[in-house]
Amino acid sequence: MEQTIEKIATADHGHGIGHHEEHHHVETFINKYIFSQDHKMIARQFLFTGMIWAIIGGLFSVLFRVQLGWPDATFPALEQLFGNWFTDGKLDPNAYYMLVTMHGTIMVFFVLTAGLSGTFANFLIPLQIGARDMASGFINMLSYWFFFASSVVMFSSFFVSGGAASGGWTIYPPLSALPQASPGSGAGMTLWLISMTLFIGSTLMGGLNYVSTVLNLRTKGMDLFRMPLTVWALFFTAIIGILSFPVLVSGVVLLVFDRTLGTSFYLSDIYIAGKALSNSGGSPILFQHLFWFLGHPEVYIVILPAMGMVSEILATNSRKPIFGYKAMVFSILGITILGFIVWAHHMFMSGMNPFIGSVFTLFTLLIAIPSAVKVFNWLTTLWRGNIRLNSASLFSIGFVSVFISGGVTGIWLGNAIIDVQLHDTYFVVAHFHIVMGIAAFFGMFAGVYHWFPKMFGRFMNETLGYVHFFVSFIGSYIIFWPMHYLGMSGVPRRYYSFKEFQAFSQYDDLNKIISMGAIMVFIAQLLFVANFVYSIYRGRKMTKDNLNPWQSNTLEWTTDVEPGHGNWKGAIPTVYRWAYDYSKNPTGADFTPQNVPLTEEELANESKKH
Amino acid sequence: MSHGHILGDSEYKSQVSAVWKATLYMGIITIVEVVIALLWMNYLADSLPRLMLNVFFIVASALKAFFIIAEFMHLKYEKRALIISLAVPLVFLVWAIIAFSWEASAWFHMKGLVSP
Amino acid sequence: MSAFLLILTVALVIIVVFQIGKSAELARILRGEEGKEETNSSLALITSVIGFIILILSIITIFIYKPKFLPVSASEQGVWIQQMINWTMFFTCTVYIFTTFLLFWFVYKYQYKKDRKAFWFPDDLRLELAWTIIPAIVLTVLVVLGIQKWFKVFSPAPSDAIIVEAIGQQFKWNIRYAGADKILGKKDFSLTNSDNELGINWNDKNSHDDFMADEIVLPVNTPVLFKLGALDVLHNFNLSQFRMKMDCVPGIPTEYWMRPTISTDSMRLITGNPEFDYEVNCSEMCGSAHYNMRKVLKVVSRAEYDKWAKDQSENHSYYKTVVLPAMKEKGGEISMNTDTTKNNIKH
Amino acid sequence: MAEETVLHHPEIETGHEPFMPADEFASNSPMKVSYGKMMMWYFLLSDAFTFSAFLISYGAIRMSNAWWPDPNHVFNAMPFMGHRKIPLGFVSIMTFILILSSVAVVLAVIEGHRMNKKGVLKWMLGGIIGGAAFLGCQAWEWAHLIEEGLRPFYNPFGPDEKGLTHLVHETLTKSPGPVAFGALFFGITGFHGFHVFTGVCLNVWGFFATLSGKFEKVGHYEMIEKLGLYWHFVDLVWVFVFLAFYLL
Repeated sequence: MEQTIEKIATADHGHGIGHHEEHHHVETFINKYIFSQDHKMIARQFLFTGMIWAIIGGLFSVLFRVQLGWPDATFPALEQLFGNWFTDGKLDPNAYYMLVTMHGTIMVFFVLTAGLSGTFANFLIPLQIGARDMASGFINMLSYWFFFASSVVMFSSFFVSGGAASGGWTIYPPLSALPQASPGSGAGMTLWLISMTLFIGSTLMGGLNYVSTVLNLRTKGMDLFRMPLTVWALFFTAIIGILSFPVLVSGVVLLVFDRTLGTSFYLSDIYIAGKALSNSGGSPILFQHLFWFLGHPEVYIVILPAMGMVSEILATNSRKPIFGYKAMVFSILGITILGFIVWAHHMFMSGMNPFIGSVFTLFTLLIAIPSAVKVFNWLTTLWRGNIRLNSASLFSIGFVSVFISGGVTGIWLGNAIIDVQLHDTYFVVAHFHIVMGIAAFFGMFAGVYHWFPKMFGRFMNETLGYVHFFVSFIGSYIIFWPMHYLGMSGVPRRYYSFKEFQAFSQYDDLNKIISMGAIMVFIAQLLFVANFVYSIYRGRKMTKDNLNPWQSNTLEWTTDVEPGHGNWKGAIPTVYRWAYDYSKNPTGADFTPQNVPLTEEELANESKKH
Repeated sequence: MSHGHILGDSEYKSQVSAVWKATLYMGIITIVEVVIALLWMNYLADSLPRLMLNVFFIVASALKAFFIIAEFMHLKYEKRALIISLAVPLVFLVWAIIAFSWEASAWFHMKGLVSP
Repeated sequence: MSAFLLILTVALVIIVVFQIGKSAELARILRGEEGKEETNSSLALITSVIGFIILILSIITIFIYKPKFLPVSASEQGVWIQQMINWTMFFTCTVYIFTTFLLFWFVYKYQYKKDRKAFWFPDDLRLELAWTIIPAIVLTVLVVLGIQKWFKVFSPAPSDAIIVEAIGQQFKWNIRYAGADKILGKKDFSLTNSDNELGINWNDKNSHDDFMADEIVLPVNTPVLFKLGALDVLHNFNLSQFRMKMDCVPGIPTEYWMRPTISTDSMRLITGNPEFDYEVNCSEMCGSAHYNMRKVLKVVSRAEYDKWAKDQSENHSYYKTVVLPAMKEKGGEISMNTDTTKNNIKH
Repeated sequence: MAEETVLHHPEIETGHEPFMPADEFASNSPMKVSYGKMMMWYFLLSDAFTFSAFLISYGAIRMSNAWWPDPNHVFNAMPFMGHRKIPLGFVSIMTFILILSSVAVVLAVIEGHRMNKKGVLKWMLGGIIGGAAFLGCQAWEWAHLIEEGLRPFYNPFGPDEKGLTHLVHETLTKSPGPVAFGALFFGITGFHGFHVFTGVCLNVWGFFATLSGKFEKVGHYEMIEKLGLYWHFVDLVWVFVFLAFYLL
């Protein structure tokens, strides 16, 4: 409360308000760019940090793809660059597992959770619902700095002896609990756990802020059912984060105890390195349950914001209202609820009770229904539209395509019986990379291209955007489509080399194609980063007479080119309609922003309805 | 609850008495719980199934939890929307409890497969 | 030096594309409104062409790579799984082709035209109901079929099943057969030490004819029950050609049964590969040599198996070949602590 | 979720300031609570999930073990009572202490609504003393169990011949009872104790902030309400910890 008033006074130079014993803060470099409480600056901080992590995570994937694609070749150049991860020009198995683990951790948590929903929830929620800022700017700031601290801890884990965590991003004990089981389960694992605890703190603070902002700070007329779908999606994302991450806290705390105090939560009857341990009575499967209670909702944390943004961008660029707005909202709600009750479908083959497995199969396949509704609604939104193609809408269309391709294989894996064959094969890798990796990234790119002018007051280079899209789109299919075939051939994931096995060693061609695709896509992402950084400083400027470059209906385009802290200079616009009045009037303008009052004709129609 | 509003005397009295009443109930429930636990331990262990006792304990605790949430945390007097938004997520926990206990009994059964 | 060259090459590629992109962008802006529609139209064409190429290639390559997929299932259970996959494949491929086709067709068909107005179509209850209910029906079918088969696979093993114990350890498999009496000797973790890594209770007479095998040998058409466990971390006992997979969990024994139907020799004929062998691999991340946990599995005729098993049990039982000599060497003082009742009291 | 969406906003219409304090938007809130209280509520919901995960894990481990120590035999000591066995006696006292301290904080909140600074101070002090007393009791209980040999990695409470809980005094390398018992007890009561400790610290801060007249100046005691919510939550968790460890 106090902070809000302070914050308000900070931003609002000169406008008198009720409680004004407050003083005008001077905007210094530190409180404007570093310890900023402005949601837009925090969003940019999340975006930059997320991008740096994405480059690191992507680079890791290139490194281990090099090993998988050319298992017999040596790469002295990589050894020069990455030192002790390579011996004699070949990736070390331990380093390989470390890279795989960190690629997963970084991408899932740091890029697609913090980088995606951290960026866009911060940026879009206040701007699109018509609020001056988040409910609590201070907690919002803390949320970023917890994330930053967590990043620093995770980054430092690359440099400890034994390297970073290497037990897979799911850190299943006992592998992660016993330092003698793997070099990465030593100090690296400890830092992983610390980093993740800080990260959960960050998500929690962010999530509480997003939820209370959406509920309490909407401008006049902004009913819940007038909110853009982005806000709905980010709202539910925040709810999922609030409810699922705490369970990971419990799981992580118990794992820390097992590692440090010799407790027996997850350990029982273990004989390792020639010694029988005294732990007994724990259950390794318990950790898997706790982990996936978070882990499954986590994939919706990753995909929902992308869905929201894509809905918004598709509607804007096809100049049509999103089809079935309420169905879209309820399908997000449905996905949220189902997301919490299906976690164990990751564990069908973990020794879980087969009876309970069947219940989880049932719940899991139910998720296909809201997902299908969303896909059909997007298609209908495009149908008979007037589709403008730019980088943002291309990535949105790409999103729908990969979401279909990755979504249908979910029906395979969700069915426990098929999972017997496909569990832990490349089929799984293909499925989740397409449906939550590539799709979420495409949503993120669409969002960046679409809101870049709002974030930085300049445009990105569209032509490079097209190149970025086409290479990424084709590349994604080159990388991940063949993985289905590997999976159907039984090739297991997380293998450093397939040479030992007759059955798995005959796919050199596919692995090479996949690796080349990965390198190509990675370079395309570097191009995007170059475009991004260049455009911040030298991109085409957004001008004052064209504040709404995409002719969009939502409120963020009613602000200045680069809105200051507080977003609107004058009064906050009042909202009279939902966010999707595109091409409503067959003769008039093809869009009607939310802050335009209803016409008399519309009023008459409204009253007729009631 | 708006801030400008200052409690009147009658409101104040009724609120304070509601709090004490809830305290009294909770105290009674706790005493009954402990007494029954001791009775069961000393006299009833053979005649009453343990399950019945456990159900009683769970119900009694839920009742105590209700008093804390409703009276002490004042939730009873808040908007229904808030109550629902807090209660609905707890359904996930119910499913979690069912699933985890189901699993635990399976582990128990599986361990029995090798232990003599 | 080579590292420097590598970075330089990547940077150069990016810079070249970047420069081209910059000038193309400039040209595009100079052409103004008219250019916009033209760009839009060519983008629509490129996108939908790429989309269709992906769609077609993704379907065609399935047939190209199908011969490389797992050969026909070598177990009865695997055949059920394969049926389920076929059903699911039929439905999902239909949906995939249909929706992807529509998506890229719409992109081309409804591309931006200056004087076209999009069709105001915010909702339609019947349509929405249709695509809620149709997937629901299809999924019901898949769930029912799937769960039925799931329970068939996880039914209790037949009583005539051969029992094989597989214990995962970093980074090898310990295979124990029940021997002539068809009963595995009891194990107790408190007996585990470096002489007896599996913690087998040698006081249990059933354990004396148990034997440890270097390769798994199974008779064809006889059910086999795998009792799985792990000593250190999680492993996964994966028989990909049999479509079988189950985690090995330290502290919690798991099991899985199946009926092999194709012998190694027949499979060699089917695959046309005279070197073919069934292989066991580990499918659960278990440490740095996770990718090396290989064990060969042979499916032979019943007679061959019986002969092999008899020989192993009589002449190569673990107790006879390893434990007894060790006991003699130590003067019969190998620790045989049998007081295990304390820790195993049941409810 | 949207229980009722407010279509007309009389308050906002009259609010002419371009920068509206967040609370004036509360008329737009379907919950009709300030954002601060809402954040506290949802934080508590989130924390409830953490505790539930702990307790569910406890349940799962307990159910998958063949034998579990009987709380009536484990928790039967009382300070100043020598070797007299009073099952559940001490922990009942702890429960009462925590409930009473919760009551004190509720009364402080109510006094806050009357803008009665002295009343708030009096009852906050009561709440703080209760919390500190609870922590003291817990420390004693921990110390006592540690003295009996309970450790996170060792559990001296094993079954005797009849399967009844029996404290084994000699130190064995292998626990007589399920090892996880000690770990779970220290882990979960410790996590709860940590919450109590945080709560006491926050309440002390609230006390001094009240003393300095901070809330009087602001015009309301909402901060005390938020502290109260947290404090009651700690009490609430105790109800379930009590249930899981001492009753069932």
